[in-house]
Amino acid sequence: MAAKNMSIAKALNESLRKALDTDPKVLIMGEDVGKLGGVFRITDGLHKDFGEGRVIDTPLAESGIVGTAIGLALRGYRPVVEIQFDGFVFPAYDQIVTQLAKMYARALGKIKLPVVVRIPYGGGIGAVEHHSESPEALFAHVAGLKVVSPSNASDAYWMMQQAIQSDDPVIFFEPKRRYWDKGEVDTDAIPHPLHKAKVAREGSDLTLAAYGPMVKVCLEAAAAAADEGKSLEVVDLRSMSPIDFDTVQTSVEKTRRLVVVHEAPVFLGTGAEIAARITERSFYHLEAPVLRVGGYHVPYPPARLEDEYLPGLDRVLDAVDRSLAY
Amino acid sequence: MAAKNMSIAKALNESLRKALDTDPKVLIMGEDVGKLGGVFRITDGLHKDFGEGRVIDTPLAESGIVGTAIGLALRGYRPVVEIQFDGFVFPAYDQIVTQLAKMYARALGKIKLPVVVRIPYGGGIGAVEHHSESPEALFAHVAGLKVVSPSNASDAYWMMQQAIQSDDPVIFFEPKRRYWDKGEVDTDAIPHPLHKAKVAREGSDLTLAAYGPMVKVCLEAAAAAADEGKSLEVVDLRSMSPIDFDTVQTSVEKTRRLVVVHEAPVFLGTGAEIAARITERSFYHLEAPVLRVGGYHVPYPPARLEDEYLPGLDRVLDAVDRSLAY
Amino acid sequence: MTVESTAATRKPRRSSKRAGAAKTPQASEPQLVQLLTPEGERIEHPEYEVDLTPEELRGLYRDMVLTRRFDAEATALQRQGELGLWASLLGQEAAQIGSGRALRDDDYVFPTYREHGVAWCRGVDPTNLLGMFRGVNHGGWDPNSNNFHLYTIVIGSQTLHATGYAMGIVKDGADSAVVAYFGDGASSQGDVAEAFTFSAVYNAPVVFFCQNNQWAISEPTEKQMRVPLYQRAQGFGFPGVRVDGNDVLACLAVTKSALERARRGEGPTLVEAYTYRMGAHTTSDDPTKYRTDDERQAWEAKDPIQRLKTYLEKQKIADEAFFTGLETESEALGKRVREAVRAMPDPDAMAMFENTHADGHALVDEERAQFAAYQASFADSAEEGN
Amino acid sequence: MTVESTAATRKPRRSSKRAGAAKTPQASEPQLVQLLTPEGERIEHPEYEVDLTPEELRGLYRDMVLTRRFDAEATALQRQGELGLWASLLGQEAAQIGSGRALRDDDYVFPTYREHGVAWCRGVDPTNLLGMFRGVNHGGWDPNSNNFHLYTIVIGSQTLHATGYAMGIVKDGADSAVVAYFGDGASSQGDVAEAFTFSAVYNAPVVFFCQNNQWAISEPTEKQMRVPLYQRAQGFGFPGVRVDGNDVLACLAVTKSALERARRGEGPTLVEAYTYRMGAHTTSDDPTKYRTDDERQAWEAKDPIQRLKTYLEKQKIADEAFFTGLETESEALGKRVREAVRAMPDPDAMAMFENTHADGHALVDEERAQFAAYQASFADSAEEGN
Ligand SMILES: Cc1ncc(C[n+]2csc(CCOP(=O)(O)OP(=O)(O)O)c2C)c(N)n1
Ligand SMILES: Cc1ncc(C[n+]2csc(CCOP(=O)(O)OP(=O)(O)O)c2C)c(N)n1
Ligand SMILES: [Mg+2]
Ligand SMILES: [Mg+2]
Repeated sequence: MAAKNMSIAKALNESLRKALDTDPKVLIMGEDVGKLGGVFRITDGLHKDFGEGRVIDTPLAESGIVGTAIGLALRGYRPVVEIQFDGFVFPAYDQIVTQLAKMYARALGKIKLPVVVRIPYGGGIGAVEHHSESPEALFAHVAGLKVVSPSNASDAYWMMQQAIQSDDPVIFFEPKRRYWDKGEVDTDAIPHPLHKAKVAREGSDLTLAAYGPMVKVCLEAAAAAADEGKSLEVVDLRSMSPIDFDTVQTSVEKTRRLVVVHEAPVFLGTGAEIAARITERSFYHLEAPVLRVGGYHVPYPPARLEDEYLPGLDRVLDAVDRSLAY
Repeated sequence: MAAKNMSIAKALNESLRKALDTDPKVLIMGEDVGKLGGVFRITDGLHKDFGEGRVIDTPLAESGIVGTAIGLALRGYRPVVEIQFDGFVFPAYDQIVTQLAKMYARALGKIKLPVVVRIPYGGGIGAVEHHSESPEALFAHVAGLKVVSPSNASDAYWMMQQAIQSDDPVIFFEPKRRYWDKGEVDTDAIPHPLHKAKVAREGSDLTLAAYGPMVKVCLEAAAAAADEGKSLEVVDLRSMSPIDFDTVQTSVEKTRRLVVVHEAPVFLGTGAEIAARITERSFYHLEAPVLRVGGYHVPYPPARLEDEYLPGLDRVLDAVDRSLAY
Repeated sequence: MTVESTAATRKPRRSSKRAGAAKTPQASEPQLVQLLTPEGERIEHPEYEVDLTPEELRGLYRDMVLTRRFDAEATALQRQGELGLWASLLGQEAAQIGSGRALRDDDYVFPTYREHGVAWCRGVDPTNLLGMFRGVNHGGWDPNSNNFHLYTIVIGSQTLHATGYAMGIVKDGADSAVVAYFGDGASSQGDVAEAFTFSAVYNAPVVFFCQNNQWAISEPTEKQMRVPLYQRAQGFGFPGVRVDGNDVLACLAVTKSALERARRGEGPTLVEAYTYRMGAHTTSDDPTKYRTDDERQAWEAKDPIQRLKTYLEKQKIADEAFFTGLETESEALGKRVREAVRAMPDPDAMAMFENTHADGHALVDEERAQFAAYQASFADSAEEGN
Repeated sequence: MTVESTAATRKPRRSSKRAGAAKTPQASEPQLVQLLTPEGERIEHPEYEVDLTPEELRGLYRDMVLTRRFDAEATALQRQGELGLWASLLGQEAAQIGSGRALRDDDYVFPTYREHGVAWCRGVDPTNLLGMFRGVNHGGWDPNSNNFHLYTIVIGSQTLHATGYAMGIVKDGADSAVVAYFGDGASSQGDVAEAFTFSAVYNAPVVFFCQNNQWAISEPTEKQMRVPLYQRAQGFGFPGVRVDGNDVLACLAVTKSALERARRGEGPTLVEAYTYRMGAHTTSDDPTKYRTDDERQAWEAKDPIQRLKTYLEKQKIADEAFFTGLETESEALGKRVREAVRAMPDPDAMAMFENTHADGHALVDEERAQFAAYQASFADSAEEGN
C-alpha cells in the first residue's frame, strides 16, 4: 500500500484500527471512546466496527480505568486506554506510578503489563483549565514507564503500533493541537525504533531539540533562522523515557550549541535532564550552556494568555540568539 | 529558653505542639496520627493534649485527607496533613496537583490555602516496597506548590513553624531515616528564611549540594575528603521549590565544581534542574560539568539492596574524584 | 474488518446474560418526589411539603426564566466567538433554582462547572461566570463574597472540599450547611465515595446534590451505575432521596429538608435530582453522535419552566403583565451580559505571574523579571526600528 | 497546655450530638451468617449450607493450624532479625481458609499483604511469601502458577486489578471467578468504590472479600464507616453479606455461594467477614498505644481454630492421633520455613537493574553498565592493594 496523506488524528485512528484488526487481545478503553469516538474523534468508527466488547466506554473514573486495564492485561489483554485530557490523568496517577510502573519488577518479570495510556496533551487550543497541560516529566521521572510523543502523522501511526506491541507500559502523549496537521503515512514502511530520536532537519550552527507539538515550532524557527543565515539542526526526540541522548550528543558535538524546547514548565522539565546530561557528555564541545525554552513556573494560564506562555517562534529564536552570542 | 538537644522527630513534635498551642486554627490530620501518634510517633501526645477535634484520625483515603484539608482551609483552618509514607501520597496526587496547587491562582488570590502536607520520605530503614521513595521532584515540577525538607533538628523545628505559618501550600518532606538524629534546637532563635539554602560546611575545592537525608552523607564525605586534603563545601538546599540558586551559584563560583546528591532517581531529579541552571548561570566558572549522584532509574529495590541503590560516602567521593579529574 | 472477524467478539458464553443482568434494575425507575406534575398540577407528598407565597412562586419562575435567558445568551456568545466554550444548563433550571433557593445566606455551595442557576440564587453576577469560558481567567471570583466556591472542572474533586468545609462548620459550632453539586458521571469517581465516607464518619453537614441529567458527555447512566444513584447513600450510612429534578417545588422542598437535617446535626444527605441535559454537553459537543432526538423530545414535555408557568397561569398567580415584564427583564439581562462580555478585556500578559502564591516564590519572581525584559526587548527593537 | 486552653476545643454547639449520631448505627451489630458457634456447635442457616466430609473438615482444621504455625514462625523470624517485617494473620485463619477453600483452581485471587492463609489454599509455597518481608524481593512469585496475584501494599489498588481481570474472564467466555481481598480500612479508599462501580456496570464475576478485623493499624472501624460495610454493596447494585469471619464453615459457604453467583453471570458480591486482628498490625506496631487487652480477650473466646477443634472433638471427627500428627506436621513446617528463610540469599546487587522492563530501557542499560564498572573499580583497587 502506497503512502497516504493524513492528519495525525487520522493516523492514530488508523493505527488503532489496525491493532484491533490484527490482535484480538487489543482493547480500547476510556471515557466517550465508544459511539462518540472520543472528544477528539481519535477512536471514531471503532466502536461501530469492533463492538462494545473491544471499544469500551468506561465509567468516569480514571483510576478505575487504568486499574481495570492492569487487570485485563494480567488476563492477557492489551488495553489501550484514553485519558480525555492531560489534566485528568492525575486521578489515575497512583495506579500508574505504584502499580503499572512497578508490577513487572514486583513480579521479577514473570508477568507482562502491555498497557498503553494515551494522553492528548499540550496547549494552543484555547481551552479551559486542565485541558492544556504537559505533564510528561511527571511520568518520565518514574522508573518502570516508557514515555513517548509523536510530532507528525507517520510517527503517530507507527509509534502507536509499536507502543501497543510493546510488552511494557507506555505513556503515549498526543500533541492535541497538531491533531489536524497532515503528513505522509506509509503503512508498509519499516518503522524507526520507538525510542530513537530523529534528525528532523540538518544544520550546523546550533541544535534545537524538541518533541511533540514543539517540533513544528522548531522547524519553523530553523526556517526563519535560515533566512538570517543561521543553520539550525532540529532533533525530534520522540521518546522522553528513555531519551535518546546519543542522537542529541552527536548533533551537539557537531553544532556545539543546544536549545531544548518544550511546552512544560522549564523547572524540572525534560529539558533539565537533557541539559544536565548533554553537558556532562559533551562538556568540552559546548560553546554555550544548554538553554531551555518552555512554560513558566505558573499554573497554565487562561486561554487568552497562552500565546505568551507557550514557546513560539520568537522565544525560540531569542534563545538561539542568546546561545549564539556566547 | 535555651537551646535543647533533641531528635528531628522530637523537634517536629515540639513544633507541631507549639503550632497547636499558638493558633487554634491549626489542625493535625492523617492516618493513625491520634492515639498512636503516627507510625513514627511524630504526633505523639498531641491527641491526648489537644483532643480529637484538633488531632484527627482520618479514614484511610489520602485523596480524602487532602481534599477535606482543602475544604477546612477554605473555612479558615490551617491543616497539617500527614501522609504515612512517601509511596502513599499518590492517591492524593490529583488533589494536590489539580486543586491544592492551583486553587489560589484560580481564585486570583482571593482565598488562601495554608495546608502543610507532611511526607516522611527516603530509604535506608530496611522497609518494604513503597516505604522508601523520594518523590520530591514530582511536586517541585508543579507550579503552585512549595517543597522543603529539613536535614537537622533545628531546621525541622523551624521550617515546620514557617511552613504552618505560610499562607501557601507546602509539601514538607521529612527525612525518615534521620528522625532519631539529634541536634541543638533553639526555640527562641530567629529562623533562617524557609526557602534559603545554608552553607553547612565551608570548603574551596568543590561544592556538594544536597538536602534532607543526604546532607549528612555529604558532610561525612567532606570530612573524609578533608583527610585526603580536599576541601569540600556542603550546601544544604533545604528547599526544592523554590531552589535557592543564588547560594549555590556563589558557592560554585568559588569552588568551580559542583556535585548534587539526592536519593531520588537521577533522571529528572532535582539535580537535573540544578545542573542545568547552574551551568547556565556559571558557564565560564565551571571547571567540570555538574555531576549528579542519586538513585538509579529502577523501582526502589528490595531492602537488602538499598545500600547499593542509595548514594553513600563512596559514591559521593567517587563523583568528587571524577569532578576533580577534569 | 467487522466485529465478527475478531476473536474477542466470539460470543462469550454468558455475555448476553451478564449484560442483561446489569441492566434490569435500572429499567424500572423508582418513585420520584414530585410536588408539581409535568402538566402543572400541584400534588401532595407524604414527607415533603412547600408552602410558598404567590410572590415566592413568581420568584422561582423568574429565577428559572432569567437563568435560561442568561444561558442562551452565553451559548450565542460562544457561537459568535466571544466565549471559547459554554456548558449549558438547559433543562436543569428547576434542579438548580429549587436547590439554590433552599439555601440560607450563611450556607456554602461547591459547584461543578454547570451551576449557573445556583450562582444566580447566590447573587453571583452572571458575567463573573463567563471569564473562564472566555479564557480571561480560571474563575477568579471571590468565593466568600457569596459563599459560592469557584467552578471545579476536575470531576468530583469539589465534593471533598465541601465535606472539609462542612467539617469546619462543625468545629466552629455553627449551624450552617454546605451543598456539593455533582453529576451522574461524577458519581463514579473515587473522590465522591471518599466524600461520602468522610462526611458520614464526621457527620458533616453537607448535602450531596447530584443532577442526574442522564448523560456524562456521550455516556448514559448505565455506564456509571447499575441501580439508581440515590440508593448509594444508605450503604454509607445516610439517607438518599430521588426527586423530580424538573420540579422546582420538589427540589426546593427536598433540599430544604436535607439542609435542616444537616443543621440539626444529623449529617449528610444525598439528593438525586432526576433531570435531563436538553442541550449538548458543551458547545464543543455533538450529541447527534450518540443520542436520538426522540429522547430529548420526551423530556421537553417535562420542561421545568413550562410546568411552573402552567401552574401559575391556572392558579392565576401570575398575570400577563408579569410575563411580559419578565420578558423585558430577560432581554435586558441578555443585553447586559452581551455587552459585559464584549467589553471584557484580555488580561495583561504579566498577569500570569500574579497570584501564584500568597507569599511569593523566587522562581516565579525570576521568570517574571525575565519575561518583562523579554517583552521590553520588542518595544526596544520597535523603537530602534523607528 | 491542655485541651481546654485551645479555642477549637470550646464545645461546639452540636458536637456531642453529632458524634452521637455518627455512632448509633454501628452500635447494634447486624446478624452474621454463622454455621458454627464459638462454642463449637453446628447451627443451621436458612440460606447458606455446607456439607463436608469428615476428611474435608479435618482438612480445614489442618489448613488453619498450619497457617497459624507458619504465621507464628514468621513472627519469630522477624524477632530474630531474619525478616524486616511481618504482617500476622493471627485470628483471621477462618476467614482466609474458608474463603480460600471455596475457590476453584481456575479462579484467581488478588490479595493484600496479609493473605497468607489464602496463599496456603492456593498452593503457594509459604516461603515464597517471605521474600518481601525479608527484603530480598517485592514478592517475585509467578502469579499465574497458582492464580494468586502478588501481594499489594498500596491499600485498595488490587480491587481494581481484580475487577479488570474479571472483566477479562467475561470477554473470554470462561466461567471462573475472582476474589479481591481487602481490609476494613481499605473500604475508605476511592479505588475500592471504583472497583464496585466497574464490577457492577460490567457485571464482572468478582467477589469482594473484606476481612473486617476491626482495626486499620490504630483506627477502629468507626473511623472508616458509619454503618456495617456489607450494606455498601446494595447501593452499587449488588448483594452484600456479613459472615462470622471466625467461622470457617460459614466463610466457606458464603464465599462459595458468591462465587457461584459470579459464575452464573450475576455479577459481584461483597462479603464482609467479621473477624479480629488478634496481634499487632505488623511487627512494627504497638497496639498497647491504642487498644485494651480486654477487647482482645473477648475475641479470644471466639478463636476460629478452637471452635472447629471443639466441634471435631465433640463429633469425634478427629482423634488424638490426628491432632498429634498435625502437631508434628506443624513443627516440620516451622522448621522448613525457618531453614528456608535462613538460607535465602541476598540478591546480587546487579539484580536491581533486571526486570524493570520486558523490552529493555536504554537508561537502565546505561546505568547498569556504569554501576558494574563502579563495582568493578573496588575489585580493581582491592587488587591493586594486594
Ligand atoms: C477527572 C475528569 N475526567 C474527565 C473530565 C472530562 N469531562 C468533563 S465533563 C465530563 C462528563 C461529566 O458528566 P456528569 O458528571 O454527568 O456531569 P454533567 O456534565 O452531565 O453535568 C467529563 C468526562 C473531567 N473534567 N475531569
Ligand atoms: C494507600 C495507602 N495508605 C496507607 C498505607 C499504610 N497502611 C498499611 S496497612 C494500613 C491499614 C490497613 O487497614 P485494613 O485495610 O483494615 O487492613 P488490615 O491491615 O487490618 O488487614 C495502612 C494505613 C498503605 N499501605 N497504603
Ligand atoms: Mg450528567
Ligand atoms: Mg483491618
